[in-house]
Amino acid sequence: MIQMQHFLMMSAVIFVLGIYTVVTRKNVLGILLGTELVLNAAALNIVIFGFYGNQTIESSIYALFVIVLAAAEAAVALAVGLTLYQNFKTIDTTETRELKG
Amino acid sequence: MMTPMQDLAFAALSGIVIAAGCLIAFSRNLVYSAFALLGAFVGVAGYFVLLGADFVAVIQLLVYIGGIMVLYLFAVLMTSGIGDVTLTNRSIATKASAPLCIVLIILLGKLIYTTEWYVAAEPTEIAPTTAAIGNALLTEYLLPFELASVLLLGTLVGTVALARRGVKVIKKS
Amino acid sequence: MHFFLENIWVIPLAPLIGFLINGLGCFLRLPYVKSRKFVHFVACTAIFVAFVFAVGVFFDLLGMDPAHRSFTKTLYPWISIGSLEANVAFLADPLSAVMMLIITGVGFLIHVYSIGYMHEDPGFARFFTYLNLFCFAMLLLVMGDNIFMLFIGWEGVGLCSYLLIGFWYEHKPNAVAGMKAFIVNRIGDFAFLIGLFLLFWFLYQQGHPTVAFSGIQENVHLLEGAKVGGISLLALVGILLFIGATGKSAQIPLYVWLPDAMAGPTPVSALIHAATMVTAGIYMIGRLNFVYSLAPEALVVVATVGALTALFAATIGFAQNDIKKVLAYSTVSQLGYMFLGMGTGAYTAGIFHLMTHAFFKACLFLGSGSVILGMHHEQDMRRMGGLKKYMPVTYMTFLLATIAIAGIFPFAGFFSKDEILWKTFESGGHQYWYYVLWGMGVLGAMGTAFYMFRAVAMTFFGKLGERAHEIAPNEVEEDEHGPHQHEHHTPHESPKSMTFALVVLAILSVVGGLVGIPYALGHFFHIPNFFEEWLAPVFAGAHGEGHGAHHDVPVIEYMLMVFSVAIALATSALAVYIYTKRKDLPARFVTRFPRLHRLVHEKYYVDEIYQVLVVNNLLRINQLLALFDQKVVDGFVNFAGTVVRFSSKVAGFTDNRWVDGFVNLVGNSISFAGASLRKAQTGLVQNYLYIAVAGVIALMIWRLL
Amino acid sequence: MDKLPLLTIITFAPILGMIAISLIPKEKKNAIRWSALLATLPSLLGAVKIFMDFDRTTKAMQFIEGPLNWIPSFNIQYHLGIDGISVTMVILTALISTICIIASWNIEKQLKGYFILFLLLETGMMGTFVAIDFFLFFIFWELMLLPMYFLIGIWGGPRREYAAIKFFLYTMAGSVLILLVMLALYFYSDGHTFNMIALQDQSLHQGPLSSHTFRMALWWGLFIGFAIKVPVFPFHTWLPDAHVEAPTAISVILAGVLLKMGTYGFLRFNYQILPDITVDMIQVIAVLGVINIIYGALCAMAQTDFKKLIAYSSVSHMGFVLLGMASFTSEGLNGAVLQMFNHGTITAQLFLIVGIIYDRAHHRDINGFGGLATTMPRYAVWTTLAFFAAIGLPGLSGFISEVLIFLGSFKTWPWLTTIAVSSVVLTAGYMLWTLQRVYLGKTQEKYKDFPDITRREAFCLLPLAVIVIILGVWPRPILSMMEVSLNALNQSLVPYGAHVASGLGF
Amino acid sequence: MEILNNQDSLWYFLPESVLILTFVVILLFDLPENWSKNRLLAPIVATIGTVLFLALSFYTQQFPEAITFHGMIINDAFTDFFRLFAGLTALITIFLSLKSKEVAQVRAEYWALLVGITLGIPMLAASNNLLMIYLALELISILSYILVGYLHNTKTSSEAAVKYVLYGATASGVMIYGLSLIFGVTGTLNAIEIRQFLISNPAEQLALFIGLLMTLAGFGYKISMVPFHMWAPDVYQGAPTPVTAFLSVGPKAAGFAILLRFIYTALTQDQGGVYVPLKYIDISTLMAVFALATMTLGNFVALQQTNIKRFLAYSSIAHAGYMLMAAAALNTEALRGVIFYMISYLIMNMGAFAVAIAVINDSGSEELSAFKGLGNRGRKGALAAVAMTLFMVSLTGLPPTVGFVGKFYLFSAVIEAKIYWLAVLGVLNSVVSLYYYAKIIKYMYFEEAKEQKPFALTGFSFPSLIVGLAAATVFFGIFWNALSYLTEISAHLLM
Repeated sequence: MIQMQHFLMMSAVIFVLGIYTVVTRKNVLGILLGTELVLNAAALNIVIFGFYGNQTIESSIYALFVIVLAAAEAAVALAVGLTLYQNFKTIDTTETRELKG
Repeated sequence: MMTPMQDLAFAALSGIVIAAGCLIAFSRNLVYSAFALLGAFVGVAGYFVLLGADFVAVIQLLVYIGGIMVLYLFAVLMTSGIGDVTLTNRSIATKASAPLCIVLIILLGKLIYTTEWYVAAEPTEIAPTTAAIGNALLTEYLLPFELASVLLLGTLVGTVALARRGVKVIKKS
Repeated sequence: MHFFLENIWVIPLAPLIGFLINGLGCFLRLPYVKSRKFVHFVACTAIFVAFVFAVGVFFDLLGMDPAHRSFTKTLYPWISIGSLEANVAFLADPLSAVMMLIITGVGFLIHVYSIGYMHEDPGFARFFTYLNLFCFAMLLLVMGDNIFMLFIGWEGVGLCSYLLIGFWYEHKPNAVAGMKAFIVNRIGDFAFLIGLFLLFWFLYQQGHPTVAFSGIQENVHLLEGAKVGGISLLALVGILLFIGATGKSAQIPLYVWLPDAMAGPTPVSALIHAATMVTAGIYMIGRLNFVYSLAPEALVVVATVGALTALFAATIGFAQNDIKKVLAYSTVSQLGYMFLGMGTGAYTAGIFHLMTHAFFKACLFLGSGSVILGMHHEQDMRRMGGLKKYMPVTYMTFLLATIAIAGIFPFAGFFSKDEILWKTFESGGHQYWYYVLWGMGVLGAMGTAFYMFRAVAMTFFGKLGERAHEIAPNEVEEDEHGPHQHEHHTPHESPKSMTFALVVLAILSVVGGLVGIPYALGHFFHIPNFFEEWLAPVFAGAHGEGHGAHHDVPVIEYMLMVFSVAIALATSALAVYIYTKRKDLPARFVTRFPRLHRLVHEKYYVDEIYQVLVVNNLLRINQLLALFDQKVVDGFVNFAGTVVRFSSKVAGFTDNRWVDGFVNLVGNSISFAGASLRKAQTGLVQNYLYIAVAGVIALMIWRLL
Repeated sequence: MDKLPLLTIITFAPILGMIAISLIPKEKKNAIRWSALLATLPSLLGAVKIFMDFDRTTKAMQFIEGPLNWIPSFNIQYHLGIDGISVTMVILTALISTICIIASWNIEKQLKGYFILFLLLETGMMGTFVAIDFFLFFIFWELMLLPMYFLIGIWGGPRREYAAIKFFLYTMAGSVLILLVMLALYFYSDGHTFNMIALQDQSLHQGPLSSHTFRMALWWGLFIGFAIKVPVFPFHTWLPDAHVEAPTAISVILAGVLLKMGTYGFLRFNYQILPDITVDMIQVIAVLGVINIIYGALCAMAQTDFKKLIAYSSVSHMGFVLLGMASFTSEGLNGAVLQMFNHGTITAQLFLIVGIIYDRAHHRDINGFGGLATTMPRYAVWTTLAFFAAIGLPGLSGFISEVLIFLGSFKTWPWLTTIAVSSVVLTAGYMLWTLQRVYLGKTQEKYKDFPDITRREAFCLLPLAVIVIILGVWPRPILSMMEVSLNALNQSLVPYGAHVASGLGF
Repeated sequence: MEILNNQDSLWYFLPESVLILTFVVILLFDLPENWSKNRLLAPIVATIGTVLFLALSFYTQQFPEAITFHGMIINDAFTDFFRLFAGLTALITIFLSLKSKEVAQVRAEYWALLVGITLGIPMLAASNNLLMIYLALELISILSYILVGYLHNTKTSSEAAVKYVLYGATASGVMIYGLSLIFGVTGTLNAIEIRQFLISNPAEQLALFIGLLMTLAGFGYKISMVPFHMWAPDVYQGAPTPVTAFLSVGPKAAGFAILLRFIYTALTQDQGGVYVPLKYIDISTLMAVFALATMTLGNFVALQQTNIKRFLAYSSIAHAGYMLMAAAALNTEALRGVIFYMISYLIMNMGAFAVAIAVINDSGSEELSAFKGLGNRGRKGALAAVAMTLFMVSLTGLPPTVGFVGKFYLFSAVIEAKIYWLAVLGVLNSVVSLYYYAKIIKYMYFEEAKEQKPFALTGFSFPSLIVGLAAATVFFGIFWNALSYLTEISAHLLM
């Protein structure tokens, strides 16, 4: 029998994989993929809690907003990444490090 | 509350999600990672279905796969050059990050299995949610809904502004 | 009405006015100071007025009932805080009257003498300014009715002494000598203050906090038996105050400044370092006799130190060639006698010797000044000789004063010195230690007679410059003006203003002792001991004043008198003999005992010992502390930074961020922390996120623990 | 208004002058100088009036202004007044400020800014001494920092930046502690007040304020805050640097007025608001005082920089104040406050004197001088007077305060005082040694043409010297102003065991 | 307490509606070619809109406090204050943007985005629902990303934007993961209901604490709280200077608003002015640790900086640390304190940025050394230097400036809450901060300029703004009764 905890665990795995991606990838796009995983894990979590606990529609709505905002964020991120590429001719974060210290 | 069929589906979906997730996290080729994201989204969409959030699942497929994935692939190719075959996606600081993530997952596991979650007495009946969502968005969730529209409008304009000029610059150079 | 007593404030005021007129004139370069006549007229008049008033006070007192010869004139409250009440008030009693007379009288003579002596000096007006100031301070010292007034004068004379020793300040040793005098005196003051505080607070404890002499006299008996850490309070107070006196009055161990003080002009040596200032310590003990009388332990200390100094300084006198140095050590020695007298409780004798000493020592110093001037600023006795014929007046007065100091009957010195020795001997009856002291005193007296006549012989007898060959070529010739190029001039007698003073003082040296003819001699002629009777009210109750013994003169007193006169005569004659007839003897002595001679000649190396033990160590401590201040205290907070800086160097992190101005208090460590944290800001967003996640995880774990 | 708001006038008149000066074009240098002088005169005249009118028979606050509500929500009031503890400081501030304006006459660099900042500084100093409201006090206290920072940092010597920031950091570190204590006193006192007088009422100290540990913490906060200003060993290291680098007039202000704020703070806050802890901790003050005295004197002796020497002598002399305060005797306390005044006048002279020679020789190496008494005789006279005043020669003002302090503290701390009294030797040592090295001896060729002290320079020294002499022979006028207040303060400590501490303990 | 429905809530929403309208209207300007050529048109509209927003805020402030839009947001005095704050910040930013050469060539969307973020500030401050929190936060964030990267052909700008977006996306992801955990424990998205749930179910829940921590990651990222601060220096440096000024004040204030509202509303219980933390979440100590770490890091690293904007970024991190003390103190004084501090911070930080913009305009350099000798470069230079000195003094927290009063308030609150160690370390931190703020002063006065030309600060309005802010810094430092009144009425949370 699958229980709530199994779903949550899967969500946690996705979350952690996202975090891992975020903190290890050199490529801007690679990092972005990680953030998508993190956001998706969160959305999944909310739906899980909605299904097992709250049982109202608000969990679905919350998940919807998360998805939509993630999309918006992704769009902005990609646009910004593009300007980065135009300035640096690369999107490798280790080579775009003018700001530090 | 879950049928064996659903258990099976859960197992399959979990397999997909973990495989895709690992590919995203560990693959050295950016295109593989980008495509693996597709798998992860599909898997999560499947979870949504299992959890009775049918509308969310659909939106997940539409927005992510129809919108974001394509965007990603575009970006991958635009930033790397279409003819460029070495779309590397190397990692740094893996040695430091791996223990971090292992600790994190252990902590989350402990959390998940020790917390007394807010659980309803009766299992939820799986029913279509679309109508209810539409209703809620125009009543209780009107404000977030409207605010989201402002946000999306701003995003749209801003993204265009950034990208449009970017193209111009390219033309000049 | 006692006009002079009521207006006693005129006595210190007159020299003060003189000081102000000349001082402001000098400072503002007013035209009148260019006139030397005006300057010395002002200065001498000022001190003369004071003298006249002092005489007036004397007679006013004389007209009063002997038992109540004390008068206090309070001008205004000076410090009155809490239980401390110190007034600006003058006390006129027999003791202070004597002191006033000495100061104004001898002072006046020395003023007059200085007109001639300083005639050619560019600092003429300055000199008289200081001299007036000194008289003012000295008068305050002896006239104040409380310890604080005494202390003003005490320090004031120190200041003047400092200024006058360093009068020719362009020559560095003079300036250093002045400094030395002041600082050594301060060491004494340190003890003096502590003694004063002890006395004050213990009186406070008894309910009578006071600093006025009369108050202390009334209440001091309450402190009998009081103890501080097992020591009798009064003895402690007495000793501490006496340490103050050893500074001012140049006793062991603080006498070292006085010989150096001879760097000042000779009239200064006469006035300050012979007649008046250095006797302040004796005066102080006399003034506080009621304290000392209750503290026999303190008296023993005083007497012992006095006797030791008397002997010790006398021996140094043997080997000095500088005429002023000889007189200086002689002064130290004579002051020792006075303390010996005070220490045996024979206050009258001590004060008596103070007075006679003022006469003959002033005379001697002035005489030496006259010689120096006559010899064109030559102080080395080896270059002198045979001056008798060039400077007859000086010779005569010097000789008379020498006889007086040697204690030959019936000159002034005989009466006073013999009184002291007799009292000491007499005290031996109570405490055998005093016999030892008496022995030292006698030895010292012999020494005094010897070196004084040696000086007379070397200076006035024989031929001019007959010993010049004894001067080693490497000896630096210095006089009060600094390194001196020796030129041969014919010696000449000094001007009238100087000889006048000499003559008057010589006369006083001869007859001055007659006011205090001891009962043992006086009762044959029914001449009372005027001096003792005069001072009796002041020292009434002091246990050493044996009034009762008057009717029963022990035979031994006569024997001792004869004995001392005899040895004085003998040693004098010996000295004259050796230094006129057997001129080879001293040289043979030197070759025979070179080390001993060297030891004595170099004043037992006391200065050098002090230098090594005290001054050098102090300077070293200072340097260390200054270093400590720079390196440790200031660097304490930097310390962490320094350690960190070292480790950062190891880490290969040595860019000039460190040098870039972060040598501050919180500085290095903070900036290191900042720099490290800054290094964490790698510019990689992955790392930023890593840190964020790690932070969250760390807090989770913190929570779980 | 029936009465002239005297304290407000003396405090804020410099601000008016500041505004006036800022309107004068910077080319008109003399106009700026005279306006600055003019701006300090109201304070000076006010101080004279205070001196005349001050009621010497009461310990209560006088010339009270306010309380006007300033920030009602925090019960912060504009409330001025002076009593015997502060009145001498007000007079000193007014006097020293005026003198320093004159002493600054030869400043050429950015004259306008200099005087603007200077006047701001004066307001800060004055306000610190006249404020009754703790918050107001703190504002004035902090107000001084910035002008001082600039005055050292712009017009100072070669290492001015270092010295300025060091001063700034140290003092601010102290003042933030004071701020915290102020807040704690406010919040935990019954009735939430910043009024210093009200806070003295121990019955208002409730809640945590009645806990001994907490009071101890507050006491230490105040103590360290003020100790940095005094400066008490080991917080003193800013002082030599600041003094050495600051321009003459600023050194004078620094030594003459600013240092006193620390000891004033002790008396006003530690002693009056937390008397029980003060009695408990009195050993600390006494021991630190003695360390200051001896340590400062020894360090002074080791210096070759004339100004640094004077700076360390300040450390030593401020130690006297601490020792006197720790005495719990009327003599000691009065001596301490008198010493604050006297140190102000005497050290001001010393710094002016150093400034005079620095203006001519452009260095301050003691060993590099010699024989100045010959070329500059009048200057040497001034110096001698000031030096002997610092040595504590009887007849000059320094003696009175020193002897009162020693006398007073001897009762309570015989051994410590004995150690401290040895400073009479050390002080004489370094002072006279300096005098000898700089002024006496042979004149050096390069100093032959130095002009003697000018009229302006002498004019700065004159009032100070006159005060030093007058107070030396007649200290009554100043002592009488402080006596009643300080005796009352001393009495107020008795219930907390001050009388036990001040026995003749051997 | 009434929960209003959408229709009744609309009146409360009037000011924000105006902003939305302005936002849309400005976007339209980009369409006709001749309109977009007029550079001043869009900012003027933005200004008018913002002023109208402020005016209407005063109007709606009359209404009784209420929970509106079915419990989505709360219209209380606290919200009113942040409307005021956002409006003022926006106005100053618009002004600075007009004066800064960096953003001289912007098009209409720049102003629209500014207005959009301004809209987000009161929305975030008012949010009562976890969804609203996320949404408002994202509204601010996403629009900020675009503004940061607005200088598309500048390397640093695009790099900053990329870092910002990556960091922001991840942080908000972590935050909603955390929020979801809270949702999972309490079963509700409404902050007030969360508190009610926690009061009635006082069992310890690990998920609650971890959820809270993750939520704090999102809030903390917005206010640049250590260890979620690391994006800030890079982004502040790379962004156009007026945007940096705006980000360091407006969105940060919004972050504080929601942090405080969330903590006070959901995690504490009001007991007469003292907010007692609920259950096992020792939120006070946690926030105290965060506060201390934040101020210490900000101060320590600021010592090392050579870039003006980066310098001010670290300074703003340090100030976030001070303000976080209010989240640790948990009493009404703390709310007042943080509100006062925000006002003072608005004045002094905007002032500092204004001078920085003037200096950057003049020298073209963002290095701190551009300040050297500013005090001696003509009248305008002296003016700017005096003003900057006042701002620095105020940022240090010395009287008689408004910054001191702000610190006074905050430390009052901490003392009142008896967290003495934090108070002591806090004040010592401000001593450290003195060192680097004084460095600017040192540069301006104690050092020589590279070239002694008069400082280029032309026109009337820009100097007036600087003088105005400087005057406000001093004026409110001495007479802060008005502000005191404002803080008192604003420090009220409807819960």
